[in-house]
Amino acid sequence: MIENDRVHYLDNLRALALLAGVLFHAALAYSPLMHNFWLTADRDKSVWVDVAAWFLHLFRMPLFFAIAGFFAARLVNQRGVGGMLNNRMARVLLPLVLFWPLVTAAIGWLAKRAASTVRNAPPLLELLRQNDLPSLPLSLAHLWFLGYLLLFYLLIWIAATAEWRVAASWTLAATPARLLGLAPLLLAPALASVSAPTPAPEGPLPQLWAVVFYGVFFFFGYALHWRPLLLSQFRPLSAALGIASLAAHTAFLWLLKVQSRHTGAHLLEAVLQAYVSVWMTVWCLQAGQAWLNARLGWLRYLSDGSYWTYLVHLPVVFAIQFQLLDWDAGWPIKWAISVLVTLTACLASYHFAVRGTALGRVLNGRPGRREGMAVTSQGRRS
Amino acid sequence: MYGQIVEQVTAKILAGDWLPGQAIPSIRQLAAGSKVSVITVKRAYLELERAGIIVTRPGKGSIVAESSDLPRQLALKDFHAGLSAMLEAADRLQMDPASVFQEVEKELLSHRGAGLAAEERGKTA
Amino acid sequence: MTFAGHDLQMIRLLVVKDWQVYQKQLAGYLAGLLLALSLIGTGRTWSFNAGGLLLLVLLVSTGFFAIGHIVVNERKESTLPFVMSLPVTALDVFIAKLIAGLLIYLVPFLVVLSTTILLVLATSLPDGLLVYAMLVYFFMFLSYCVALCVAIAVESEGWNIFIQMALMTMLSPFMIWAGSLQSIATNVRTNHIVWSPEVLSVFGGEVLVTALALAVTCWFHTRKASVLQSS
Amino acid sequence: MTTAITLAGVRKEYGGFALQDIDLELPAGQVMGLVGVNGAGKSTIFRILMGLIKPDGGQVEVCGYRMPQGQVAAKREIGYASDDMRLYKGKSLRWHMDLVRSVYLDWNEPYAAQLLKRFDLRADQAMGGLSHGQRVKALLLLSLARHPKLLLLDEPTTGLDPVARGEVLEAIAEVLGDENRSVLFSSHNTRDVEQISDYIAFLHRGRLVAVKDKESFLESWRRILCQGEWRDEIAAVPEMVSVRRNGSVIELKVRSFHPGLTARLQQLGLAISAVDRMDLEDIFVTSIAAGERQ
Repeated sequence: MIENDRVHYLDNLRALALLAGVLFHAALAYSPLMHNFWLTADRDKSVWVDVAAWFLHLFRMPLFFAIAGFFAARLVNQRGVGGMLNNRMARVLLPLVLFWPLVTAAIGWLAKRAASTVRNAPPLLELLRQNDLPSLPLSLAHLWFLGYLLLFYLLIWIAATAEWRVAASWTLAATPARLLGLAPLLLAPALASVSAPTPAPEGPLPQLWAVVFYGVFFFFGYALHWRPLLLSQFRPLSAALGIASLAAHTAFLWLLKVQSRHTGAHLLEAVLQAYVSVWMTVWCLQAGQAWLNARLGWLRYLSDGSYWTYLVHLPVVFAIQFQLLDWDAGWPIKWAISVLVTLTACLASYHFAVRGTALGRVLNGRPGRREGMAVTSQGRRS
Repeated sequence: MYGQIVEQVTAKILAGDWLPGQAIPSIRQLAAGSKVSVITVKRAYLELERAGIIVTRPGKGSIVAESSDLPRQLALKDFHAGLSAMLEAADRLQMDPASVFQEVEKELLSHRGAGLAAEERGKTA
Repeated sequence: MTFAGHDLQMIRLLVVKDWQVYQKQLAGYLAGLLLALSLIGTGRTWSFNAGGLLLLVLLVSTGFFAIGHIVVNERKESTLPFVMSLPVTALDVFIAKLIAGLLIYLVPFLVVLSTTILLVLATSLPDGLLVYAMLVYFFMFLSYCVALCVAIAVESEGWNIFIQMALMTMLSPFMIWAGSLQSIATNVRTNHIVWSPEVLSVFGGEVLVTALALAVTCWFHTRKASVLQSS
Repeated sequence: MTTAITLAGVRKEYGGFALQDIDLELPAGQVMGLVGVNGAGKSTIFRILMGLIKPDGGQVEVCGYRMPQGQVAAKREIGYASDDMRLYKGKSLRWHMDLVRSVYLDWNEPYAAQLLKRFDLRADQAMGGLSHGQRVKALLLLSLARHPKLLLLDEPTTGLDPVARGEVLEAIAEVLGDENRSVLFSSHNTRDVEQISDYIAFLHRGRLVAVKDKESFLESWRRILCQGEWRDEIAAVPEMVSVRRNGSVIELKVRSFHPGLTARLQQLGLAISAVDRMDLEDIFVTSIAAGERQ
């Protein structure tokens, strides 16, 4: 049914998840929680940014990994594990190798320039200015997700080679109730081992908690490919899931505000985050299947450009927000400007400089059949 | 072992499976089909050809001989084979021709009945 | 496609074959290596140490089992006649074995090596550790090469185990000795990466021994008259 | 006529074993059975033919290629399976088929599928779980499916049950249909050799005792049953290989039989009661026993 055609709702959801990343990263400058750790942290900040941004943060990457898992399964199904790996080398490893140095260099350069020009320097920039640090610590920045994707693709190869069918059968045997009720509890220890809200695992080495946490979503998506009817079983729960997630997130934020480094409270935070992640990911998937399962013109285009946009957006956001630091305006205006300018710049550059070029082919597959970043159908000719 | 092939082919012809003039399998086909070496089949075909049961034309394979009285020929061949076996045994017993005839006559008499034998003898006399 | 009388395509095929025969085990080792890396990445002292230890143990054992699997087993399990029935010369098979053996080891080895470099340079560990770590890693690589060569030349399980054990027991004396080298001892706890003549000559020695082992095995193999002598 | 195999004056010595002065020729399109007891040197001959062992002397030519120099080209034309050959335990037959297919251009997949079915093998089963018979059939499948010009089969039917033996012989016999393809196979089951081979080579203690086309080989041996007084001249008849006496009944086994021989025996005062052809098994045992006595 979906073998030879695009899975529209996942294409659309993936585009939205990646674009949500732009909104999220642009919002961090106005987050009180991140004020001390963010290069472009602004003087004007609001607790409402924390409320919204960290809610989004809890499920945008899980959702993305679930979708990536689904498309990995689709590739394995169409071309075998070797074919999947070959395809992923071109679509994931190559962009990582190409963009990581560029992004790192760009951010480093921007930060250095800002350190000498900006008057209202945020704490992190001030630190850079004072200590004259040689460079920022080695980090994959926002491209860490590519590293983890590669790791998960490798795990698929390992599992297929070693013929570990047990894990697959467990996933396939999961019922909706177990998935929503028990799976989050399994994820909680991973989240409990890091600070809340969860940091980006951007270091050069894989972080165990992130491997487990995002890996579970990835393999959930992988299993979803073989259980196409699973999502519709969640539909009756749609409203309940949304409300429960919001409630859990509120509880989480309240705990975060009142807790005093208490281990029990930290554990509870982890549990709450895990529930919100799983529930909202499932909610998004079923909502996408219900409402976005069609070829929507504007989203279609966004979906094509979303990979490129996501890869390059962070330096652009930084470049804009460094300029905005010394401007006296409210955070909503600054945020809106940084988002709009970033999206415009990224999509325009995509349209004029990437779409028809070799780079566009690397990111989106062969011309004429742009399939977003995770899917191609080279095997099919029409 | 080639004897088996000879019998097999003769039986097919006698049963009418292979008709006079019809091509029979090539040596290699028959060898592969009956899991017997080529050389064995070759020898069997030689034997069959010598007996006039099949005809081999160089380069064209073998056919069943066109003679109208093939069954009779085959029977005759059997007869001659028996005859030569008998003579071989007679040699071993060091019988002289006269006693060989005697034995044959005796056997004929008991086999076909006395009257018939007498009639035969009258004709030849 | 031939080069100097060797059928490169066949050699490639034999290497791929060995890779596939060993693939299942290799997948297990890779999974273990990923776990070890994740443990190290977690950054706590206990997990850092556990991950580091796991990394080294996996590296040593993957080498040990790679040799057992692709060299010793080929004779023990009587798959050599099958390989030799393919259109190859004994020398092609030998070259393929050498390449496959190195390749199968180099995959986990390079993972571990690059991780170590990354760790030393990117974390608070003293950068001077890099020189020492490289010396030790190349000693492990040398040990593997020698063991591989011996296994290919002798093809006996007993000798293989003996040589590998002997080389393994030499690792810690080597680590102590290398640690006592003047330029290592003075720089290992600092952020200076110093390639002194002393260190470079040890490196040179390591490279020389590796090359010698490979050369002797090659020489030995070209003189071998029969592949399946023992029946 | 071209020859598939030519061995001329081949010698090989190792351990306590010596292969001596092997002269052997297998014309193309023929099937040759190599007969001999265990340790006679059959496997050594196969290995020399495959270029796996370099002989101490003599010349070896297989499919027109000098061995062992031409072994790569020769092995492209040879399908070789031996009793001591094993496949990779952890891998499936399909994997092995793909491996062989990637080496030889003339791999015939439909024929391979047909052989799979006939041999009752499953392609996705790991080799480790196969019985001896299945393993032999798998090896044979890998050789046969690429239509090699020359099949070298070292003990292909050893240890097989009668059904599997039948299947294997049938598959080998299919090769007989093609006049360009030759087979050399060894067996200590003389019945298999007698059934499908055109030529018989008799190997004993590293020496070729006889090489002949099967029909004249079988034709040349006779078992003669007679009665009479024993005289030492009987044993001195040059064709005599074996003599057994039981009272006045004397059983003689002779080679190079000719009609004149019976007359000669009669001259020696023997009354002949039967002259029978012998089967290969009988010839085999008789000549080995005779060889031991010398």
